[in-house]
Amino acid sequence: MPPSSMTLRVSLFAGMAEAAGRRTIEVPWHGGTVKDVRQAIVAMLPGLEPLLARSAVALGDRYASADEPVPAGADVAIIPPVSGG
Amino acid sequence: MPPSSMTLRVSLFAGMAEAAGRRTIEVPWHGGTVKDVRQAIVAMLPGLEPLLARSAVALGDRYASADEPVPAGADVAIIPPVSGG
Amino acid sequence: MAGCASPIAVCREVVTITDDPIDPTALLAAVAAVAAGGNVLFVGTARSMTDGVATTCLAYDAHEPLARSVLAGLLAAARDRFSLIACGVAHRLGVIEAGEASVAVAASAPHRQAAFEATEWLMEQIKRDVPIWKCEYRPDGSHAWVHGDAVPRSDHVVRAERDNLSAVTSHE
Amino acid sequence: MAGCASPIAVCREVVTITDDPIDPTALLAAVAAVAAGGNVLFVGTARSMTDGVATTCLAYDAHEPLARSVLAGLLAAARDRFSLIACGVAHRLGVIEAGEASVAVAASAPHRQAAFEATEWLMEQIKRDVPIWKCEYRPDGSHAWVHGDAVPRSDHVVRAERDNLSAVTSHE
Repeated sequence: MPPSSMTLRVSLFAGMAEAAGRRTIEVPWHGGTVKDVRQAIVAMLPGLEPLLARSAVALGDRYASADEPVPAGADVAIIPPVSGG
Repeated sequence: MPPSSMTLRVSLFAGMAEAAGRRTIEVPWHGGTVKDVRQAIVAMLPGLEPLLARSAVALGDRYASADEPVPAGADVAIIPPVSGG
Repeated sequence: MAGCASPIAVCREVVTITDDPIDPTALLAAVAAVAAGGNVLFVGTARSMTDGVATTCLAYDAHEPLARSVLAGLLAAARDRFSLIACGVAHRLGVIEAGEASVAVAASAPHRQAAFEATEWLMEQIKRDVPIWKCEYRPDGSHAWVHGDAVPRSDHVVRAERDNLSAVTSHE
Repeated sequence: MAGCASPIAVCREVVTITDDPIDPTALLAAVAAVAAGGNVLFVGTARSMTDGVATTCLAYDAHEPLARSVLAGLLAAARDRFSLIACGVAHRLGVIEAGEASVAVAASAPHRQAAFEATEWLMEQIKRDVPIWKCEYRPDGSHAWVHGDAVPRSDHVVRAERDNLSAVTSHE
């Protein structure tokens, strides 16, 4: 499967899932870092941009830094400002 | 009963009861204030003086001030520094 | 009787002084309210060691009527000062084994900060002014009543603090 | 694994994330120890009113694996930072009615101050960094997810704080 046909599954929560209308989105993915994931999401769903700008990104069960590489099969989640407690 | 034969019952607690060897003492009482109660106790049991100096005096269910008058039938208690909790 | 945090909550304070084991859960339930967002419970338990010295058990003595009166005043003061919905205290007397609870304090408020501050403040006041005393029993059979240096404060001072006047005026 | 407050206590932390009602008493029991003198329990409950607006119920969403991981890191950090004997947290997900508990945090320490500080600190961190979200339902049928402005912090930052290095370095 050539890289150009690959996609990345990204989990959404709370107000972000509501804004997107779903809890998981698939963005086109040619490889890159966490920063590139953000750009791919905004390119597909520009309406998420304001909340995304205030969100962290998680890979698996930990928060990721902006320059971390994200492989196509990664467990990616967008973490908007929290309100638990 | 002439004033000179009257006594005042004073309740003691914790280390002060232990130092006095009893939970209640009776001191001679010719009337006076809370300050006079202290002097009457020290006159009878000088060994209580160090702890008494750090103690408050209660009349019934409230702390008393030094110049309050103490009638012979009063419910008087010595309250050394506390350690509850 | 000013200072009730919410018109839909019943303002209330609970004082328990008992020779029986304390039930912290019941105290927490006693301060529960639908207007509450923050509920704090403190439970003081007898340590097996204090500053490197083993303690086999504790015994507590009290001037009960004065303790009830001072505690009621402190709870009313805390409710007003921290805009609590409810608060309560339970203190056990007599012999307490290591691990058992000697005291419990609970407070509820719309927000958590007030509940935390009130519970800490109440514990400080209890340890300073409520006529209850602890005796520590050691493994060698010796015992010692614990008396610090601070003269217990009169309720005049508590009242003054409640009214937000500046501190100590009437140390008897 | 430094920072156990007492050699006779078992160092432990408890994380519970559940759709069922929280049992605060069980959490308090889970942090009990004979070396403990101070035990603090915080219970956050759903208010019927928030800033004058009625709330019929709340619903909580979470990234559960990340929440568990961040909570475990926070509890370990609290244990070391405040020399706790034990600490624990329970968070409920799904629909919560007014008066029900959404979160409980408990901490035990030899002295009460550390237990108070740790419990308050944990609640602050939980509200700042743990991926759990609240939705408020109003009497008119409307609802709103609550999102503040603070970007949740990475575990890098939590680790740095745990090691007492100075603050924010790696906001992703």
